[in-house]
Amino acid sequence: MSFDAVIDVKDVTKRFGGLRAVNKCSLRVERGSITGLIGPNGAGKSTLFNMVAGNIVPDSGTIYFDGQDITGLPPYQLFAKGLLRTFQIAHEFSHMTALENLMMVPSDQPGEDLVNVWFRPDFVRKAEHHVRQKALDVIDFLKLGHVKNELAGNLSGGQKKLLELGRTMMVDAKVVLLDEVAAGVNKTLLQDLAANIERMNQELGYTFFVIEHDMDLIGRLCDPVIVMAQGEVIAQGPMEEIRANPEIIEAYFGSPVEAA
Amino acid sequence: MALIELKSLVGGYGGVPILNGVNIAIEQSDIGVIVGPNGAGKSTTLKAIFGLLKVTSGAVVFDGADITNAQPDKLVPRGLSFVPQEKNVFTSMSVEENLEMGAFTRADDYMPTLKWVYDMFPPLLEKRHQKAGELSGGQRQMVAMGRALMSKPRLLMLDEPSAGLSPRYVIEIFEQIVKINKSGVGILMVEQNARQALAFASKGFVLAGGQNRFTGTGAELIADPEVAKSFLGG
Amino acid sequence: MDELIFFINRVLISGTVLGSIYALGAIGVTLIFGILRFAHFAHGDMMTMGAFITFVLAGLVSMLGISVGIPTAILVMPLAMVVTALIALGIDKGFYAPLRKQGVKPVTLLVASIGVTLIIQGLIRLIFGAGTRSLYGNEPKVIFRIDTAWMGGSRPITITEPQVFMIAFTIILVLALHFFLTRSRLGKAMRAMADNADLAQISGINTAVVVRITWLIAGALACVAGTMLALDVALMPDLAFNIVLPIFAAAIVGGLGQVYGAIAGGFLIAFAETMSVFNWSTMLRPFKDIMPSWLAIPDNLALVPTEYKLTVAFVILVITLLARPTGIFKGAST
Amino acid sequence: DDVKLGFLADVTGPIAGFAGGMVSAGNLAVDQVNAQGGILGGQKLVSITADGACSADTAGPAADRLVNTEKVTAIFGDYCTGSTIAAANTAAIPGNVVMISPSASAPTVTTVKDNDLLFRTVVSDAFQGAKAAQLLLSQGVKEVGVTYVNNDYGKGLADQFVKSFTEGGGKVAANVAHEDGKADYRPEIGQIEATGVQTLVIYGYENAGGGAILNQAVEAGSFKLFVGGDGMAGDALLKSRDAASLEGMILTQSSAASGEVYDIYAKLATDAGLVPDTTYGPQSYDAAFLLALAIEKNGTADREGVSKALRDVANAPGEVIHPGEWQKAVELIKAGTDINYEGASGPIEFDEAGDVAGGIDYFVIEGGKIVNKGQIQ
Amino acid sequence: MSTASESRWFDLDNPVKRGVILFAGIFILIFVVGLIQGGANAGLLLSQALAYALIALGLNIQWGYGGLFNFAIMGLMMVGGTAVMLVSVPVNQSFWAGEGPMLLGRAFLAFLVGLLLVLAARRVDRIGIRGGWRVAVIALAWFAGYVIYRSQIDPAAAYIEANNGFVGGLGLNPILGWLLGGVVAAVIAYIIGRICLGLRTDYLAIATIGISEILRALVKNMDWLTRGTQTVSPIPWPVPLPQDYQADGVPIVESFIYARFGFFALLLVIFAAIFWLVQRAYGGPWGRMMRAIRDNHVAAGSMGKNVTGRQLELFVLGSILIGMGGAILVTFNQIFDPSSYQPINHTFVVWVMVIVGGAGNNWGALLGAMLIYIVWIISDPLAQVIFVNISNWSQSMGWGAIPEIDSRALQMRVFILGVIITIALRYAPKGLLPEVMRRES
Ligand SMILES: Nc1ncnc2c1ncn2[C@@H]1O[C@H](COP(=O)(O)OP(=O)(O)OP(=O)(O)O)[C@@H](O)[C@H]1O
Ligand SMILES: Nc1ncnc2c1ncn2[C@@H]1O[C@H](COP(=O)(O)OP(=O)(O)OP(=O)(O)O)[C@@H](O)[C@H]1O
Ligand SMILES: [Mg+2]
Ligand SMILES: [Mg+2]
Repeated sequence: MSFDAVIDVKDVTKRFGGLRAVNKCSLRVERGSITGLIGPNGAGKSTLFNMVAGNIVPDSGTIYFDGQDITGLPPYQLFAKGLLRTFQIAHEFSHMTALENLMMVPSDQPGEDLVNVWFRPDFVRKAEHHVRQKALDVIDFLKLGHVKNELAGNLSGGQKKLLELGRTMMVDAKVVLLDEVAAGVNKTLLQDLAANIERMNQELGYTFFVIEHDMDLIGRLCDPVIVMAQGEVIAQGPMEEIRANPEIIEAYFGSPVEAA
Repeated sequence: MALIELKSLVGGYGGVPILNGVNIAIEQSDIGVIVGPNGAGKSTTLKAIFGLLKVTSGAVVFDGADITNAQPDKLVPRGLSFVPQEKNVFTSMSVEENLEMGAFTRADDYMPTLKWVYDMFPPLLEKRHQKAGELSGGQRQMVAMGRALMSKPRLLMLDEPSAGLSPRYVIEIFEQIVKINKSGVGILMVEQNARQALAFASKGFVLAGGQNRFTGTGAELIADPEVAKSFLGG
Repeated sequence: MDELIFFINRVLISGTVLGSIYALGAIGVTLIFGILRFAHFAHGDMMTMGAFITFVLAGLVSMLGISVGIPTAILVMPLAMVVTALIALGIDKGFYAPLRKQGVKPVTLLVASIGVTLIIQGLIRLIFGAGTRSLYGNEPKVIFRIDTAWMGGSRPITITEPQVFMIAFTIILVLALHFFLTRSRLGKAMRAMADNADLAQISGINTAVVVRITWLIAGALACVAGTMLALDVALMPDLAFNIVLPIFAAAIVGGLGQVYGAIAGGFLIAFAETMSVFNWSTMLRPFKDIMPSWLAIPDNLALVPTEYKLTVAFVILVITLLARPTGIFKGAST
Repeated sequence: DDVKLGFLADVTGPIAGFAGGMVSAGNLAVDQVNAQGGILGGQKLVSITADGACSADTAGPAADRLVNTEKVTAIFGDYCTGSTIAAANTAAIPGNVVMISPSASAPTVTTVKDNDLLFRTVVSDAFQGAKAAQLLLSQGVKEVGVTYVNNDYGKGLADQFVKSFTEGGGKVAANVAHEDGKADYRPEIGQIEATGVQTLVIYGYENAGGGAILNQAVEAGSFKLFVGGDGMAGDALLKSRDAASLEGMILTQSSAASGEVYDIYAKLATDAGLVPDTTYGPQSYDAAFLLALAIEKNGTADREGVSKALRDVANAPGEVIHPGEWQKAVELIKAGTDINYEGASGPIEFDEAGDVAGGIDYFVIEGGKIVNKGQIQ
Repeated sequence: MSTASESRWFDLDNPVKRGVILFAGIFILIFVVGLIQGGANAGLLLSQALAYALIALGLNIQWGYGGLFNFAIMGLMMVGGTAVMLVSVPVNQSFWAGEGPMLLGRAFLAFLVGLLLVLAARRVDRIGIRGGWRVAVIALAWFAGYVIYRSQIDPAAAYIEANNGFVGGLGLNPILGWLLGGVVAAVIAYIIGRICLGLRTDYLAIATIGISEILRALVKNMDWLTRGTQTVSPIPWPVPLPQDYQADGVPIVESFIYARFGFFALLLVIFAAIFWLVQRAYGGPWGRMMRAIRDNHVAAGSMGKNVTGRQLELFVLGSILIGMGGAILVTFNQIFDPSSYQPINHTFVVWVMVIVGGAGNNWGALLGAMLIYIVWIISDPLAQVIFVNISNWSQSMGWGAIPEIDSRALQMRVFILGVIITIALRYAPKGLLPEVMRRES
C-alpha cells in the first residue's frame, strides 16, 4: 500500500446539538483509488463529505488535501484545488436548462470576468464554444440529449442524479466525491456509468471517494471500502473482507429478503 | 374487478404529454411494481392517479368509479394514499403530528390505527415527539409510510421507497410492504431496486417513454432476458 | 422614588404599549408569512381598514343611543372583526389566489400586496377623507392615575383605558393563536400546509380551505390591531401604514411564522426605540449630591437625538439578525 | 372663455391629512369669483388641480403639466417646501408663471432665484418663532421644552424660537424633534418631561404628530402650559379634545388685518360648508383670491405682468379689500383705483423676495374656547 | 410550439415579438401622452422615467440576476443625490474661510481614532481575550468610538450650521456628480453587503430596509453636510436650462422642449451604454454563473463559484446604477430635498417596476420603469377625470357629490396605480417581459 493520501482526515468531529454525527473520525483516501464509504443511514457519511468539501466546518480535527491543511476553507477554493463533489439530494440549478447546468461548471471560464465579457468578446466566444461542445458530449453520454433544453427542475428524480454526475465529467478534477449517485438511477444505465467511472479513474487518473448503498456497485468499483457507523470508522478493507464481517452483516446488510 | 385501473392514460405538465397511453390494473391483493429507465414517466403515472397533474385522455377507475383528475383531498377519503419520492414528511412537525395529518380526513377514532402503525414501526413509537426533520433517512421513510397508512387506505402508492436506504432498511421496508399487503391493502410502487422488488411483486410493469413495454408477474419479468438486459441492468 | 415612577411611566409602560402595538400588527404578518409564505405588505392597511369599520359600526351604535360601561368601539369590535375578516377573504380571492395558482415567487405576491395597499388607501381616503378622527366619539377617554404615595412617590403612574385593553388583547391573542396552531386539528393542518403544501394536499387536507381560514384569522387580527391603535392614538387614513416598517421588523426579528416571536420582536423594537431616547439624566438625579462637582449632570443624557429613534431600533434589528439570521425564535424563510 | 388657475397641491404623501382642506379653501375663493360675476369681464375662473405629492420627483411633472399642458395663468401652490422649489425650478420659473405657496414657510424659499415669480402668503417661520419667544418671555415664562416636527416648517420655527428665547434670557431645557405618523411619542415627551419644565412648546401639525403629542402629553399630566404654532391652531384643536385639559394653552398665528377680517372669512367658509380654521386654510384662500385679483388687475389671461399686478393688489396703499369682496374689487380696478387686499391670514404685504411680513396674533384657550388676544407687540 | 401560433404576428408567447409589441405599446402611450400633454411635458416624463429605468436596471441586476432582496434603494438614491449635490452646487466661500474645515478635520481624526479602537478591539483574541469578553470589549470600543466621534462632530456641526449654513459644494460638472453618486453608493453597498449578505430573503430585506432608514435619518439630519430639511437648490444642469434658451431669444414653449430633450438625449446616451454593457454581461457566462448562484448557492459554491464574492459584486454593481439614478433625479429636479424621500415612493415603487416589468429581463426592467412611472404621472389627471365624473354622476342621481372632490379625486391616483399593478400581475404574473430561458436549437 502506498502512503500517498490525497485526502487525509484526522480526528474530525462534528456535533449537531447533542448528537455527534461524526466522532473523532480519521481516514485516508489514496491517490488514484476508488475508495468506497458505506454504513447505516445516519452513520455520518454525508456529514463527513460535507466537511471534506468545505460545506460545513468541523468542530475539531484537521483535513488535509494533497498534503495541505484545508480545514474550514470554503467550497469554491477547494474546487479550485481540484476537489469536486456531488450531492446526495440532487442540487440542480432548477431554473436553468440541463445543458446550462453543465456549462456553468468549469470555473476558469474567461466569460465569468466582466472585463473579458465587455472587452474581449472573441476570447469569450471561443471558450464558450469549447464548453458547450463538452457539455453536449456529456449530456449525450448520460442519455439526456432529449431533455437538454428542459429546465433542470422539471427533470425526473433519476435524471437529476445523472446531471449531478455529469458535472464531474465537465472538469479535470483530481478528486471526486460521489454521494449516492446511484440511488434512483436505472440499473442498466448505471452499468455504463460505472464503466465510465472506471475509465476516468484509469485513463485520466481521477481519484474517487464514493458513498453508496448499492453493494453491487461498491463491489464492482471500490477498493478499499471504509465502513462507518455512528460517526466512527469501524472497518476498512477490500469488499470481500467487509462482506464476510459478521458484525457488519448484522448492522448493515441485514438478512436477504424473501419473495412474497 | 380491479381495485384500480388506468386505461390508456395520456397526460403531462402542459406542453408535450409525458404519458402516452399507460395501462395498469391492480387487485386489492396485488403488489404491483413499476420499473423503467429514468424519465420514463413512472412518477408521473403515480401523480396522475392522485390528481396532481392533468390527464388529457384515458381514465383512472378506482373501485369501479371514475376518478380521473379528481383532487387529492377527495381521493384520500375514498381509500387512496400516496408516498411521494421526495419531501414526504412534514419536517417541522413531530412524528405523531405527521401521523395525525395522515388521519386528517377521518372522522372516526384513529387511535387504533395509530397503535397499528406504531406496532408496525416500533422506532416511531420511541421517537413520537421528535421532529421528523431530525430523523435518519430510514426513519423518515417509515414516517412517510405511516402517514400514508393512517388514512386506512385500500390502495397504497409508493414512489421509490427504498432509495437512499442502506441494504438492511431496504429489506426491512420491503418486508413491511409485504406485511401491509397481506393486511388487505393493494400496493402500487415504483422501484429502481427493481430485481429485489420484482421478486415479491405479483404484477410488474415496465414503462418506457410513457408507455407500457412489458407486463407480467414479477417473476416473469425477471426471467425475461430482454427486460433484464434493457431495464434491470443485465 | 419619583425617578422610578418616571422610569415606569416613560419606559416600562410606554415601551409595553408600543411593544403591544407592534406585536399586535406583527402576529398578523407572521401568521400570513408562516402559512402562505409571503410578506403581506398590505397588512398595515388592513389594520387601518379594520379601524374604520369599527368606527362606522360604533357610529351606528351610538346613533342608536346604546351605551355600556366599555367604549363603544370595543363593544362593536367583534362585528367589525367579522366584516374585516370577510373583506380580507375577498382580497385574497381577488388578488392573491390567482397569483398563487400560477405558482409565482413570494416577491410577486409582496408586490401585489403593495398594489392592494394603494387600493385600500385610495378607497379609505375617498370614503372618509384624509382627516383625523377619534374613535372615542363623545365618550371621554378614561385615564387611570395610580397614586404612588404608598411607595413614597409624588407623581402618579399613568395608563389609559385603551392601553390596558391593548396589552390585555395582545396577551390573549398571542396565547390563543399559539394554542390554536399547536393544539387544534385545523391549526395543525395550517402548520402542515406551511411546512409542505404539496404533502398536505396529498394527506387529504383541503388547502384552499386552510388558506381561507388563514385570511379570516388574519383579517380579524388586523381589525383588533387597528382598532386598538386607533383607540390609543387617533383614527387616520395612514394610521398603520406609517408603522408598517417597524411591524415588519418586529415580525422578522422575532422569526417569521413564530407567534411568540411577534411579541419578542415587537417588544425588542419598542424598547430599543424607547430606551434609546430616554433621558437618563433623570435617573442620575438622586445621586446629584454625592457626585463630584466637576461631574455635573447634563439636562439631556439620551443615547441619541430623537430624530434617530427609529434608527436605533433598526440598528438593533440588524445586529440581532446578524447574531440570529432567522430571528430570535428561528423563523421560517422562503 | 375660461381663465385657468393652477392648483398645485400635495394631496397625496406625508401632508395628505390637511392638504385637502387647503384645496377646498382655495376653491372657495374661485367659487366666489365666479359667483360674483366672473373674472376679466365675465369669464369663468377654473381651477386645475395637480398633485405634487410633497415630493420633488412628482411635483416637477405636476407643475409642468399645469404650465405646459394646461397653460394656466398662475399657480396656487405648492405646499411643501421641497416640492414648491422643485415645481418652481422645473416649470414655473422657466414658464414665467407666478406661484403663491400658502404653506412653504422655510427660509430657503426667500432665496430662490425666481425672477420675482415665487410668492407666499405664509409668514416665514423666522418671524413667528421670534414673536412667540417674546410673548412667552413677557408673560414670565422662563423655561420651556420644545418639540418640533422634523421638516422644514417645524425646524425653521423651532430654531428661530430657541434663538430668540435664549437671547431674551429664557432657557430651553430640551429641544426635541419628532417625526410625523408615529404611533407613540411618549419617549419624546419623556425627554422633555425629564428636565422638569412646566411649559411645552409644540411646533407640529394638529392633525398629525403635533396633535398626538398634545394628547399624550395631556395624558401624562406633567405640563402646566402648552404653546403651539400655527400648525396647531384652529378649531379642530378642541374638536376631539377635552378643552378643560388644555385651559390656558397659547397659540400663535399670523394676524388678520384687523380682528374682524378673519371672522369675515370664517363666516364665508362656514356658509360654504367648510371648516374655516383648517391648517393653512386662510393662507390658501388668500393665495387663490390674490391670484384672481392679480389676473383681473393685469387685464388679460396672459402670464406676463401677473407678478407686478400681484404686488399692486396686495400691497398698500390702496382701498382695502377683504375676503369675499370680489365684485367690489373688480369695480375698483375697473375704475382705476388702487386696491390693497387684506386677507384672512394677515394684511399681506409682499416684500422684495415675495415674502409677507405681517403681525402675529396670539390666542388663549379660556373656558373651553379659543380667544383671540390680538397682536403680539 | 404549434405552427399556428408562430404565424400570428401578435404572438405573445414569443419573447421577441412580445417585447416588440409591448414596447410599441409604451411608445404609443408616450406618444399619446405627448400629444395630450405637449412635447415639453413628454420630454420631462421621458427623462425622469429613464432615470428610474436606470435604478430599476440596478435592482434588476441585484434581484433579477442575483436574487438579492435589496430594499435599501431609497437610501442609496439619497446617497447618490447627496453626492451630486455636493459636487455640483457652488463653493460656499464662508465655510472654507471659517473654522469649519479645521473642526471637520478634527472630527475626521476622531472618527479614525474610533475606527482604530474598534479594529483593535476586534483583535483582542490575540492577547487571549475570547468569547463573551471579546464581545464586551468590542461593544465597549464601539461605545467609546461613538462618544469620541460625537464629541468632535457635534461642535463642528453646530459651528457650521450656525455660521455657514452647510459646507457647500465644489461647483463641478454635474456629470461628475453622477459618477461620484455611483461610486459613493457602491462604497456604501460594499459595506452593507459585507455585513448583511449572509442573511436570506426576507431577513435580508428587512435588514436593508433598516439600513435605508438609517441612511435617510443621517442624510436628513446632518444639516451641516446636506442642509437636511432646509433643502438645497438650485442644483445645476449639465445641459442648458429653458432659461438659457430663453436668454437667446427662444420662445418659452420651445425653450422647454430644447432643454428637456437636451437632458433626455444626454441621459439616453448614458443609459444606452450602460444597458448595453449590462445586457451583454447577462447574456454571457457571467450571467449564467450569476443565475446559477441565484438558483442554488450551495451547489454553485461547490462548483467553484465564489458565492459571497459574486453576490457582493452584483450588489455593488446594481447599487452603482441606483446611486447614479438617484443623482440624476436630483439634478433633473434641481433640488436636493431629503424630506421628500419615502420608502413607498422610492424603494417599493422600484420593486414594482422590476416585478411588473419582468425580473431577470433588462428589457422588462426598462419597460416596467417606463410603464409604472408614466402611469404614476398620468394617474394624476386620470384620477380626476374618473372620479370627478363619478361624483357628477352620483350627484345627478341625487345621491350627492363626493365631498372635497378635488382633493379626494387626486388621492385616488394611488388607487389607480394599485389597480394597474394588480391587473398587470394578474395577467402577467412573471412580469410583462419574463426572463427568457436560453435554449439550444
Ligand atoms: N443539519 C443537521 N442538523 C441536525 N442533525 C443533522 C444534520 N445533518 C445531519 N444530521 C444528523 O447527523 C447524523 C448523520 O447524518 P448524515 O447525513 O451524515 O448520515 P449519512 O451517513 O449520510 O446517512 P444516509 O446514508 O442516510 O445518507 C444523522 O443522525 C442526522 O440526523
Ligand atoms: N414538473 C415537470 N414539468 C415538466 N416536465 C416534467 C416535470 N416533471 C417531470 N417532467 C418530465 O417528465 C418525464 C418523466 O418524469 P418522471 O418523473 O415521471 O420520470 P420517472 O420515470 O419517475 O424517472 P425517475 O426514475 O428518474 O424518477 C421526464 O422526462 C421529465 O423531464
Ligand atoms: Mg447521506
Ligand atoms: Mg421518479
